[in-house]
Amino acid sequence: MAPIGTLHYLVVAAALFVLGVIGVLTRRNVVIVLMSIELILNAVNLNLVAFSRIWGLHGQIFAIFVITDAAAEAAVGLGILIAFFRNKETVNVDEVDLLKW
Amino acid sequence: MLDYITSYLKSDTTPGQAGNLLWALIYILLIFLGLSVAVIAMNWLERKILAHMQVRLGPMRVGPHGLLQPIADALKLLIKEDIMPAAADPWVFWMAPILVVITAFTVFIVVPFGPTHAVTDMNIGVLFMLGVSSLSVLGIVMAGWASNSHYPLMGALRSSAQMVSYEIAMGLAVVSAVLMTSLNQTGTGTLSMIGIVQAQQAQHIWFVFKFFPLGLIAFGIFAIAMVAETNRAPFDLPEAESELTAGFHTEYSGFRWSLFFLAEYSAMIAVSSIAVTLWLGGWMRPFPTWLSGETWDLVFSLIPGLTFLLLAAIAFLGVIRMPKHPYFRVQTIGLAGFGAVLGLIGLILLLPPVRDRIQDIFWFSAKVALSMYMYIWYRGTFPRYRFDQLMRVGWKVLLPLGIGVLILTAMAGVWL
Amino acid sequence: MIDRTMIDRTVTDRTTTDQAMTDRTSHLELEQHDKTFLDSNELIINMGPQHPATHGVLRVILKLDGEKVLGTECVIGYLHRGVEKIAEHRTYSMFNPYVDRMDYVAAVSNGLGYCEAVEKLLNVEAPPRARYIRVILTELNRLASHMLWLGTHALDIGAITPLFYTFRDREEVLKIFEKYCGARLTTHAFRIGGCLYETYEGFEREVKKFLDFVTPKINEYEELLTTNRIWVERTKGVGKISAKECVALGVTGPVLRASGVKWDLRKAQPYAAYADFDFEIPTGQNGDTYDRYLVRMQEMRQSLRIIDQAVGKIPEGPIIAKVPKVMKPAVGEIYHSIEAPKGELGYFIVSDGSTQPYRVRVRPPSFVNLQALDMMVRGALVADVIAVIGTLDIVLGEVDR
Amino acid sequence: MQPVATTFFFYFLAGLTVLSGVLVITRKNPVHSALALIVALLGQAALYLMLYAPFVAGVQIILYAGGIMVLFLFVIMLVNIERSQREEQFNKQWIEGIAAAITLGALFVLVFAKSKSLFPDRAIPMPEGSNTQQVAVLLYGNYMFAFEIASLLLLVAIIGAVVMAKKRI
Repeated sequence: MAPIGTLHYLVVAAALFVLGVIGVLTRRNVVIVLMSIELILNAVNLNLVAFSRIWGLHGQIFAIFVITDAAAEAAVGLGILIAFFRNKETVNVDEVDLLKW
Repeated sequence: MLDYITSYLKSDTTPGQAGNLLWALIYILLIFLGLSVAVIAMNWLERKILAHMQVRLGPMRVGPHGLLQPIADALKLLIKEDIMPAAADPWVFWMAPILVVITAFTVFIVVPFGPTHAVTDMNIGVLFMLGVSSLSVLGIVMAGWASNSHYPLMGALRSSAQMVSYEIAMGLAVVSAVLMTSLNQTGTGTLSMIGIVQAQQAQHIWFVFKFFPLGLIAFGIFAIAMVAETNRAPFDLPEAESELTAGFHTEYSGFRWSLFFLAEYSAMIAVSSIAVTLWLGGWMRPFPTWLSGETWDLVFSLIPGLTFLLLAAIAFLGVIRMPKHPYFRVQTIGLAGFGAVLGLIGLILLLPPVRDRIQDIFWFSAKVALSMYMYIWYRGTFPRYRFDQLMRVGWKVLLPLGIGVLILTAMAGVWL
Repeated sequence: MIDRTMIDRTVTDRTTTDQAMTDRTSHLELEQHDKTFLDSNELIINMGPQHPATHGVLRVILKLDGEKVLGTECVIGYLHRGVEKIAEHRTYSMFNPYVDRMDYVAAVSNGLGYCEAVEKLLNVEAPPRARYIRVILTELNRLASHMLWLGTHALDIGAITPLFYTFRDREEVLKIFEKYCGARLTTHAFRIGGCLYETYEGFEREVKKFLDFVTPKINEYEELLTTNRIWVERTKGVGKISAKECVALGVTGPVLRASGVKWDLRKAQPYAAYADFDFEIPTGQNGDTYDRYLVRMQEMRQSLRIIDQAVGKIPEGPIIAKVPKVMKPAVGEIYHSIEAPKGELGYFIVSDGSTQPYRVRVRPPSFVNLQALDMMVRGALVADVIAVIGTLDIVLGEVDR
Repeated sequence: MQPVATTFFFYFLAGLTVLSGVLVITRKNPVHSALALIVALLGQAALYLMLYAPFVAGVQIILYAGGIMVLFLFVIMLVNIERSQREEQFNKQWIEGIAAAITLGALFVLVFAKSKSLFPDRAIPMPEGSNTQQVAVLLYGNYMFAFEIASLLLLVAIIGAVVMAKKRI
């Protein structure tokens, strides 16, 4: 087997990214859609860290910022989810069809 | 092959850093065994100490002074029927205790029992310990949810909120200790557990006393937060017996329940080891600079052996006070044997070659044991907090205090 | 024969609650339980009948919003033995042991109330010596009951140690009971007309010794709890009930006194020999759990004071009055109540002239006090429910009878 | 430190991560999805360790697995999952979704195949022992401004979450 290089990690990241996109596009449950977004963010992170093996530490710094961003996104996203669930008693994205209720 | 085994003995790093898998495995095995024995001993000690605080005797029937009680309990739990609620989620129900145990044991990879007595030394040691121990909340949440029952669910919700809240205060206290590792503008700090103790060694001070009273306050914050993090009294709301029957492990029984028990005690030992490493000088003996010199070194190196001899003496005192009735003969012999084993260990620890090697481990364990005694003491003394009060303590007292201490420590580090 | 409607009316008159209370104590709407946590009327939890903190077999249905209590409903009767019905088929003296089984932690008080009620019905009076012995034993029993309350209440709030301290000291009371009448818990200490047993040799000395023993112990409990920060935080402002609400609900005993009403039947309508003794009625102001705790601690001290006064001057004389072997009270009814450790314990006995009572109705303090639970815990947290159940000091044997 | 059995560990962890990713988007029960996601995140943390990025790995464990995922599980427990489980799990645009994903994947493969020169198989020496210190120097040096902005972002997120989730403010 070939020694493990950057390309290997990039392929894993690409696979995760594609899985995340499929999840976002096809699932109805908001919670799982949010989790798919986390998957996408993680794929990006893996890319960044893999590249930081070549170009220096800046990729890792960026990955840390992405994790921060993911935390913020999860908090707000889940807050919206709770507000949504309280009003409509559903967690399906395709029933979010009103801007105001 | 022989070279591979012996080569590590000459090196002065941890097996993980030396890349010696064999010795790393041996260390892991030793820690696992030691931890299991510690948990068993803790079980007995907690019941005995608590009992004596509460004017009763505690276990007295199984073995002399109930010494075999934990073993009997473990056997009972192992052969008990393993009940799973019909509506439970079997997979998650199964995984929860295993996850909790794994996280509780994994943290011990980086715990430094001595300058070289750790499985490995990580660059991110403290971060690793906090991170992995924070994973145990997942196990608790899983257990509460998978039981599909109201009381466990409430316990799980309480515990997730509680542990996430106290982790923040805990983290702030840890960061202020890590700041202390970089001294006088020149040195860079470290997150490595061994590095932190070495920094205390180099600065000739335990971090509790550094920048007095900043170190003490940070240690106090950590000492409170760690009790909350391990769900022990007075913060034992997730398993509050009088409110939620047993909280998240209400539906667990037998072997799986004993896994939770094991995890709780090893988590207690784990957070105590973090506290000892960060603030109480890790493996260093008391007063390394004040009472320095050959003589004091000798005196302090004799203490481990003498401690065991003292325990043996207590055991023999128990033998003498045992009723002289044929009914108690087996118990008397058992206690005498136990005392003899303790005495033998004490004598072995007094031998010069053993004495020097074992000292670090002894002082580390002694400090952890002190912290464990505090746990038991809290449990015997305090009533339980209510949930809103718990949150108030976490967010309105410990968090601002932690931020203040952190800022002041940073200032002190720069200017002092 | 007596008109039954008259009896029913009398009974219902005493238990009618204030009209203003009814809307606050309305029943839960238990139908909508498929909703989730996030909506306001949400989680329904059964606390009990098998629960470590409901003092036996009380079942409280809690309606929760997260941790907040929206309402409660007590389901009682798991320990119902039909004591009042049994009375209708026993003679007056045969029924005496049964009352011990109601409030089993204060059996002596129960017996005292019943014996005095029947004595009133028979128009006999217990001799002074018997009345002094009754006072001493009843006050000892009040101590034992309060100690048990303190231990379990502290245990509910999470302090496990006081339980063992109080049980250690309660044991001394039980030893005195055992020596006096052979039983520890359900003592059946008194008989109609006085006492059956003369005090044993050294009774007074042992009671004195007990007083010296227990006074520092009560200080010890107070040391452990009264200024304990967590204890104060857990109890202050929890389960508040005002004097007006207490009166409206018929709540009596330490709960009433803690909300500021100076009402103690020992003073208000002295029975036994209480008129001879000098003691105070401790009261609180806020009517919260902490005040109830303080009031009960003070009551323990006052009990010690009463015992101390009584034990020195037990008069000589007979211990039982002349009571016919076959008791046939005249047709009529009587209500007699005493201050039991938990509140007003009343016996309403209707006689139709035969050897057996026509009807016995007990007014158990725990049962009436339990009514206040829902009012006291609305809007509080789950942990407060536990604290309030503890502070009401209920005994399920008495609630369910 | 000499890496041990790198190839095996890489394939093991990569397989675990991708498999968990598949489970995340296919499970009916959101709790199972969340647990699978935790496994994926932990696998990724291990991959970071293999890439000599221990600090990122630690942050990944402590923040993602210990923080964000607990939040997810908390919310899943709060909302009624039993009913949503009985409903249709996938919406009707799964064909479009898969198509888009396949296109994206093909794009990635194309990029990787065409531009191998962009990522030469070299690795700058990165001493694991001082990774944290180097990250710290960069984070509080070059990226100071970004760091402060991130703190502002978190503040906004906290307020936003409270505003969204609280019944009455």
